[in-house]
Amino acid sequence: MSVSEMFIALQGVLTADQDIREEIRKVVQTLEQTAREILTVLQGVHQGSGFQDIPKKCQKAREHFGTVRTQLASLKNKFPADQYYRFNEHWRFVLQRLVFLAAFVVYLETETLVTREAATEILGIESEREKGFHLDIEDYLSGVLTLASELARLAVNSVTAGDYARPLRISAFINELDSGFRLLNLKNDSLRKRYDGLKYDVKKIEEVVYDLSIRGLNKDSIANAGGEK
Amino acid sequence: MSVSEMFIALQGVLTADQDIREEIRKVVQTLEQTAREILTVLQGVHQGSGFQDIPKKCQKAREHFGTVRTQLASLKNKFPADQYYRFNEHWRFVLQRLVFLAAFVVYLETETLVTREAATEILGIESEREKGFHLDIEDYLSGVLTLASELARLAVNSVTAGDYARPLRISAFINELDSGFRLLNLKNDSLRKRYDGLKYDVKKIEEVVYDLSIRGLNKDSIANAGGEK
Amino acid sequence: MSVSEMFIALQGVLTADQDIREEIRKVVQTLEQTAREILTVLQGVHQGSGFQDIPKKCQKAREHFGTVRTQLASLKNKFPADQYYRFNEHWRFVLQRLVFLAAFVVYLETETLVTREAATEILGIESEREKGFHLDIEDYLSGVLTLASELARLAVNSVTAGDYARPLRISAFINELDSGFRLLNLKNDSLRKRYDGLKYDVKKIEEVVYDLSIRGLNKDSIANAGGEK
Amino acid sequence: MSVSEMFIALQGVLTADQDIREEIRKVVQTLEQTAREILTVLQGVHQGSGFQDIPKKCQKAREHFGTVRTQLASLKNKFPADQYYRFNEHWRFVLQRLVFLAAFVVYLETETLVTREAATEILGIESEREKGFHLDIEDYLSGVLTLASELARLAVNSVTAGDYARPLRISAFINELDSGFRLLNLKNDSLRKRYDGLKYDVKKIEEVVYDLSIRGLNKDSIANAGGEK
Amino acid sequence: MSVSEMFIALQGVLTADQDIREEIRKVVQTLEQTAREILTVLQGVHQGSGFQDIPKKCQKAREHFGTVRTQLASLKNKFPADQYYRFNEHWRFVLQRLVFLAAFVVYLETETLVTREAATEILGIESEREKGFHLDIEDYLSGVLTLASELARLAVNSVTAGDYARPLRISAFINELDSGFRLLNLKNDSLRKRYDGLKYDVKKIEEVVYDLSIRGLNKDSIANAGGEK
Amino acid sequence: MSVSEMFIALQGVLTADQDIREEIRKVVQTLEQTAREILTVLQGVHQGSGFQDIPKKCQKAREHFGTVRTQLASLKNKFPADQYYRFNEHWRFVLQRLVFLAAFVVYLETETLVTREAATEILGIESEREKGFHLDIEDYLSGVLTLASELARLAVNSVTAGDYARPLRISAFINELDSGFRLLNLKNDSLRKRYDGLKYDVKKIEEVVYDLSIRGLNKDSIANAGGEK
Amino acid sequence: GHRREEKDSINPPSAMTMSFKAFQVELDTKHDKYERLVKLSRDITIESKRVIFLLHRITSAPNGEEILMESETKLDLVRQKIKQVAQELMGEDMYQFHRAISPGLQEYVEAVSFQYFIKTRSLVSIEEINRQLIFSEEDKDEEAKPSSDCHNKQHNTSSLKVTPVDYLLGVADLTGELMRMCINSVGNGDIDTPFELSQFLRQIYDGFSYIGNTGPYEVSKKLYTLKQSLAKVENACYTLKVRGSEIPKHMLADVFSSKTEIIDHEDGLS
Amino acid sequence: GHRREEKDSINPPSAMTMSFKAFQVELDTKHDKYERLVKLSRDITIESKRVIFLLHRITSAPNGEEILMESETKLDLVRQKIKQVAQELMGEDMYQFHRAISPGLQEYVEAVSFQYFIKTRSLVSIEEINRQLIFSEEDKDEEAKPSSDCHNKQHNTSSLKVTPVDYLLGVADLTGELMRMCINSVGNGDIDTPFELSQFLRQIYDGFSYIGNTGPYEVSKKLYTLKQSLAKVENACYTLKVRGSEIPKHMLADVFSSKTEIIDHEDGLS
Ligand SMILES: [Mn+2]
Ligand SMILES: [Mn+2]
Repeated sequence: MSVSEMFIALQGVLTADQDIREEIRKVVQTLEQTAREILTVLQGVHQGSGFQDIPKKCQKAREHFGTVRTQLASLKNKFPADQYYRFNEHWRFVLQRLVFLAAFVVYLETETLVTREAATEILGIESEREKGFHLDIEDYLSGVLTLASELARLAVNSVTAGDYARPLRISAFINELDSGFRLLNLKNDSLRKRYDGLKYDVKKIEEVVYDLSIRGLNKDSIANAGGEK
Repeated sequence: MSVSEMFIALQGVLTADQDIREEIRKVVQTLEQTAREILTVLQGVHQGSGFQDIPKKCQKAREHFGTVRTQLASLKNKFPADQYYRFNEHWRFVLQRLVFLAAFVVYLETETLVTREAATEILGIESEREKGFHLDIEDYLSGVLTLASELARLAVNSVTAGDYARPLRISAFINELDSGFRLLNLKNDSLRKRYDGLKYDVKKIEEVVYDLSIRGLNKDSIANAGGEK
Repeated sequence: MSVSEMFIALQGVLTADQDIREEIRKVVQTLEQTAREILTVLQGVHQGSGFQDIPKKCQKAREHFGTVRTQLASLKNKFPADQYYRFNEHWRFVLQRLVFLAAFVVYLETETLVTREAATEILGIESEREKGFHLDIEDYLSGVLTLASELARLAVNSVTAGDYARPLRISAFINELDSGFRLLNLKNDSLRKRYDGLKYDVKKIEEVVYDLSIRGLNKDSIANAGGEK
Repeated sequence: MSVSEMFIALQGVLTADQDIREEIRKVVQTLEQTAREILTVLQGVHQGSGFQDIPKKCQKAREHFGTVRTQLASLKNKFPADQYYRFNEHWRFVLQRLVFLAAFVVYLETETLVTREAATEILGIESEREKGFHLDIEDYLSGVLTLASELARLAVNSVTAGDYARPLRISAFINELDSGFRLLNLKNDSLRKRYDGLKYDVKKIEEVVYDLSIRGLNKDSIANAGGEK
Repeated sequence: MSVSEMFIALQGVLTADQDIREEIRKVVQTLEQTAREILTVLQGVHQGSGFQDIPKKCQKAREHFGTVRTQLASLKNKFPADQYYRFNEHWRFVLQRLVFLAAFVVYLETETLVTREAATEILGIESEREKGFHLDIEDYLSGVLTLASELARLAVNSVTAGDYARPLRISAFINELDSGFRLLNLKNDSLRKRYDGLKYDVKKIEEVVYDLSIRGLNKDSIANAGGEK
Repeated sequence: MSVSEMFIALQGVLTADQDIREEIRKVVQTLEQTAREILTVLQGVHQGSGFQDIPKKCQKAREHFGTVRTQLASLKNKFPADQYYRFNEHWRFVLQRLVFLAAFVVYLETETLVTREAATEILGIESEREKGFHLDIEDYLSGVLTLASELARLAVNSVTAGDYARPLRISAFINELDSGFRLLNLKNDSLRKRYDGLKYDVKKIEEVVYDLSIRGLNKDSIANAGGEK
Repeated sequence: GHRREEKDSINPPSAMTMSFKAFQVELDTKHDKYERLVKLSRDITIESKRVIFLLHRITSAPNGEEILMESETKLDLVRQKIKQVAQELMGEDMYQFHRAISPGLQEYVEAVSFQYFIKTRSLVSIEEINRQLIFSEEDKDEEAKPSSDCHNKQHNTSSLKVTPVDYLLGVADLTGELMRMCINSVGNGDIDTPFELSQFLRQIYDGFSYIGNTGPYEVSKKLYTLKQSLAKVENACYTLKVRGSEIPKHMLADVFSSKTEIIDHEDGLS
Repeated sequence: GHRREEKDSINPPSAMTMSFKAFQVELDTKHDKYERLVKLSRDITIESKRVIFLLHRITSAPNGEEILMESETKLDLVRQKIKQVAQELMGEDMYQFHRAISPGLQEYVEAVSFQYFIKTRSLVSIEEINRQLIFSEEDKDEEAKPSSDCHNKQHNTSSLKVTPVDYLLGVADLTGELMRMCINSVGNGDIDTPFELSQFLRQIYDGFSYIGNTGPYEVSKKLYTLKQSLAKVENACYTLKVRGSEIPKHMLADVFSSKTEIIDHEDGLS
């Protein structure tokens, strides 16, 4: 085989690879669009009026997740299953974002932490690496940390909207999350840096609870909080 | 499952992952050591006296490649086969270096370009991605580009050593290589940047040939060049 | 001695050095793990129910400090005593963290500032540089500043837990600390930057006290505060 | 002891420390001045006319090294011997520079590589860490790498000045140095990066030798080179 | 004049410049020390007991300003009078701090804003650039902004100390100050950033006043406020 | 129009913009492919045997330019005619390359510099901005500078191929080009940087001419040079 | 820089030299124009910033109308500068000089949209902004372009279009000013404005998140600051709500009027 | 920006308000001056750069004297701009506005020292440069400062001093131009200039290494580029020497004259 024949063969492989990446990029763009739409729906809960119809918003978000599942299904067909890590830089960011959105919906619905398994179900992907297109732990955790920030914001806006019970429940939830993260031994990477931000969320929510407590606004709320949960 | 139980489980996975990386790093260090030793053997060809015993040097390098094969065999056992791309940042650099060394040996022996298949055989790894621990095209090409630089240097030092025929043969070889690369449609990545350096190697070698030509030192060499090959 | 012999000798020294660093890193990792465990124990005081059993938590933290002492004893054997500053970048961060934890325990127990000597005793290291593995002033002060932030948070959560006297005592303590720091002439380094944060802790605590005052919640507390101390 | 008394005591220590640093900085400034003067003397060898009186220049540089020894002797008295690594950031850079200058003088005088021991003698410091103010391997190697660059420049300027033998000797020297460095297993730090530059010096000198060879200018030089050495 | 003589002359100028800076730095350090002492005196007003003896504290601070004047007199002799802006980076920070302290004293004494002229008198410097060492307008304004923050804190602590009239007076003062600052067109520099903080001070004081109002605690205070002054 | 409608409209615009860019990128890729093919054809002139059939190579290149014209015609339809400079980053690089190739063909054919107008004709685009898709002056000049480098290389290889007249003609051509470029006042942009390279090309060619001169190889060539043209 | 056409060579210049002389003129002309535009852009930036400072004086001053009028006058002056830009760009592809003028235009968008918000409590559209940047030639200004080579144009109108990206970047910066306005309002006892602002800012924030990273990098880069501004406004509203919880709603008016009294009372003292 | 002194308040403004109004005027005046200086500095930079380009034409053109004269005229124009700067700074502490004008002054030093080197083959001193920046008021220029509030000054002379650091930074950049000139010379068959340049550059390099890091950071930062320029020049001299070794010295003149012939011969073709 001459050098030139050899390089023609190599170019064939390179082209195939570039085509795959192009395909992946396209699907990822549609995923990003859907993710942004879900975000727009869920951000409505911060509006004063948004607290009434949380269920409806969750419902609507759930519908969008149908689209997400279709898009992710399409994504996983774009490349050989065992080359997940060859291409995952392309979808990593949007996947973390989708985990956050799934976690947010689940929290709004049940005030619990979405498990990794539950998150993968919502997204229609595998929970275990061996089975195919899956959700890495780091990506799951990253999405969960975004949820923590969002809940800190929600605690503030709940009070503005006159809902004094919610911050107390958020506080309990976030404390549990914080304890959970303290069990992890994170490397000095981007996840570690994001985790360092969690303590600001914890503090912010504690201050909201404090503001309510000192004004006695947590009194009946506590009863409610217990009851509602 | 409580949040805390969940995080304990997650930590288990994270730890396993870190252990794998630690293991990989250790093997990669031994590979780097061997690569450095092969390089020292082959560097000898640049020195005046080194031109006589090229075959002996190649022989010695070939022996070191036995060690490389053992070390790479050990490396591929350190992680699940389908997670090659999850960890390949750790060995990428040394693998490219080893491809260069293999290509250099092959060139010195036969004055031909090592094929990707031949390179993988020397390294004792797979030539196809599907079969396991393999050699990516990009890494192969990267090693080949390092060879080009080395040959530009060899052309210069051949003249110093009084071997006026070798630069002409190197020139023909590098021109073929350059044509080959021009068949590729490279992305704007690190490989592309390295390829941009190839033209300087080509030019350097052309200037060596020019220096010989204008002084008439290429005359008998041409005949020799044909004969030797 | 030939150049090559010389470099072989040099490599021997370099390898020894790298081995030391590797050993140090490993011990530091176990220290970080223990530190995280102590933190988890002490974090409990911020929760509503946590205020009752502070002594028990301190007790438990004290036990963990036994482990810390063993680990630090192991650390100091990893390198020659007079090369403390050659390697201290590796353990600086965790040492500051451990000082904070020691200072937190001491505060919770006695509402006083741990002295540098007391801190070194808890950690089982030397208080004076000349005697061996010691605690630098900067690291001590850094740990103390972390305590200040933690106390600002504790003041907030005390109110939530209905303990209106504690913030007043914290306020007095932090004011004394602030005066102390004002006696120092800090350089423009990271410690100075951290010290600049102290004023926010002071202010935060003053605002908590203000909130109690304007609502008359500090009235009987003052009497109590005096009595409790 | 009250908090305020404690902090006054701490400030005492901090002040003492700052005074030490101030003293060190002053001596280091004088060292830098002397180093610059030595450099000015030695840079004269690059001038066409500078090749005749190399011995005189070396002589003059040697005198300056007397000043260096006095200054370094003063430096080591500024701080406790076992805190070398606490303060060495202050003099590290100038020490590397001085090693380079010593290595340059030794090369110009004898065309050999200054050993670490010889370098420490010229500087009047210890060769072993245990004995006091010493020269770290990394700093020694860093100075040697600077020498390599300087010699590449010297090879070029030798030719301009009509000295065709010197580049050949420099070439042999630098090749030996390169082999030496290949025996080292450098970490990915600044020294490694500087070492990566060595190959450019090697190549530059090879090209000078090439230019001489192809014009037959190395013929009598070789004889001379052997004789002079 | 030869090139080398020219550079020796230039280095002379640069060295002279650095000597001046060194001298300036030393004086600035003593100024910082004095500023810290004045601050410690004045910080007393924030503590409960501190409200009685404000005049005495001001008196004591005034004495320290005698030292400041001596130190500033020394400072202005360290450099040519017409090169104020060449070196002012060195003393800018401490000068702003001293303006703040002077403004704080004046406020505590008369509850008015120190004018630029009055500030320069207290510091013993010129009010106009043409006359010599003067107070830059940005530095004056910066010091005034620090006063605003301090007053916000004072308003909070006044309430704690049971002085309900003072916050109202502070509120009036700070509102006028705010109106004044709004007249300025600032560049995007550090002053602008500091000015952005003013609105938070205004907000904080407004909140204190509000807290007093809804509890009717401002009613008799108004009368008192007039009377006390 | 509501805020949300406004943003939906804006996103529409942004998406449309991206779609245009995507379309442009695709055409640009085909252009790059064609450019690479033309280059491969023309590269042949550097090889020994390539000097005979320059006309045939030019002929073949001219045919490829037909494809280029079609592709550029397609490109100009991808975006609004009056927004050339909005998107030109995408095709700038390839356009400069094509100008170089056109200039190379023209030089090989007639040994003259392609004019801007002639270049636009070869590429099938406009010579003036007002008329539509045109050739920016900087892009034209940049292509011409690439020609200069190529001619320096050609001068070297001409000698190797035994054509001693061509370097002299190239020398005259490139000198005139250099004079032309010196008339320009360039900004500190990429063109300036590329122009800085021209002097090295001029120098290289001057060295070739010198080498020929001292060997008397330019003597009859002069006559030939005139004759050949 | 190009007046040695004939004198530097005795031989007639070659064709190549001739064309390079033409290139010299072309490049110099372009660079000079670019430089004039940079200077105009700087002026536009500075004056727009001053308009923004002026508008912030409204919350404290009782004379809002007067300030609005003054800001209108000042914005007209800025538009005169933009008109000069438009004249420079007449017949050009504006994107060729976009980098020179973009900073100024963004700051203008910020100023104009701030004024518009104060007047109408809504977001000015890009269409509305561009409508104001169509200039007729009747009001010919004399002092314009002293340094340019004054090619007397006799067109009827000139115009300039702010690009969508410039508009977005200007609006992103607007949110910083709105945040400042919000905190100022709280400090001045105005409790309605903060809630209005938080609604409005949330809409803009939602708009930007909807666009996300489909826009250019500069837009995505501002998202973080935007989010922080929103948080500051939301926190301010939160505080207002929480503290408002301590008294019955109907007392509020009373509280604030008494506060105003205090201030008036104190005003005479200083 | 400051013409609403009286109208925005019915009550007489307080003392505090009065002083802030004065501050407003003071700050605006200063910022306006700063901005005018930035613009002048940009002009000085651009015109100095063009002088440098002009001077590079000497190696190729036979009319060196003519170009030198033209460069002198152009530098006089630059000095007129610097005079405007000097007038703006009259009575000021120039260091207050140094950041605005420093880039322009550095580029001027580069241009002037380049011209000086070409004329005298030596380094212009900072004293010499500053001597040329003392301006008498006799040649009063009319078009200066159109936008400033023209406070008619009647001083006899104005002057500006380039600081040692500006001088050093300008000279550091000069070395880049000298390197270009060196390579150009080689390309034009001038074999003396490169050796002269390498001597000269080495002196400047030695000078800068002598100063080392005692100067400000900006100076040390340029050392690397300076070293590279020197290397390029030394390499060029090396090549000249090495290739010169192949023929006896006395042949050189012959070689180059024949080369000149060729060029002349070819010149008519294109
Ligand atoms: Mn703004
Ligand atoms: Mn320059």
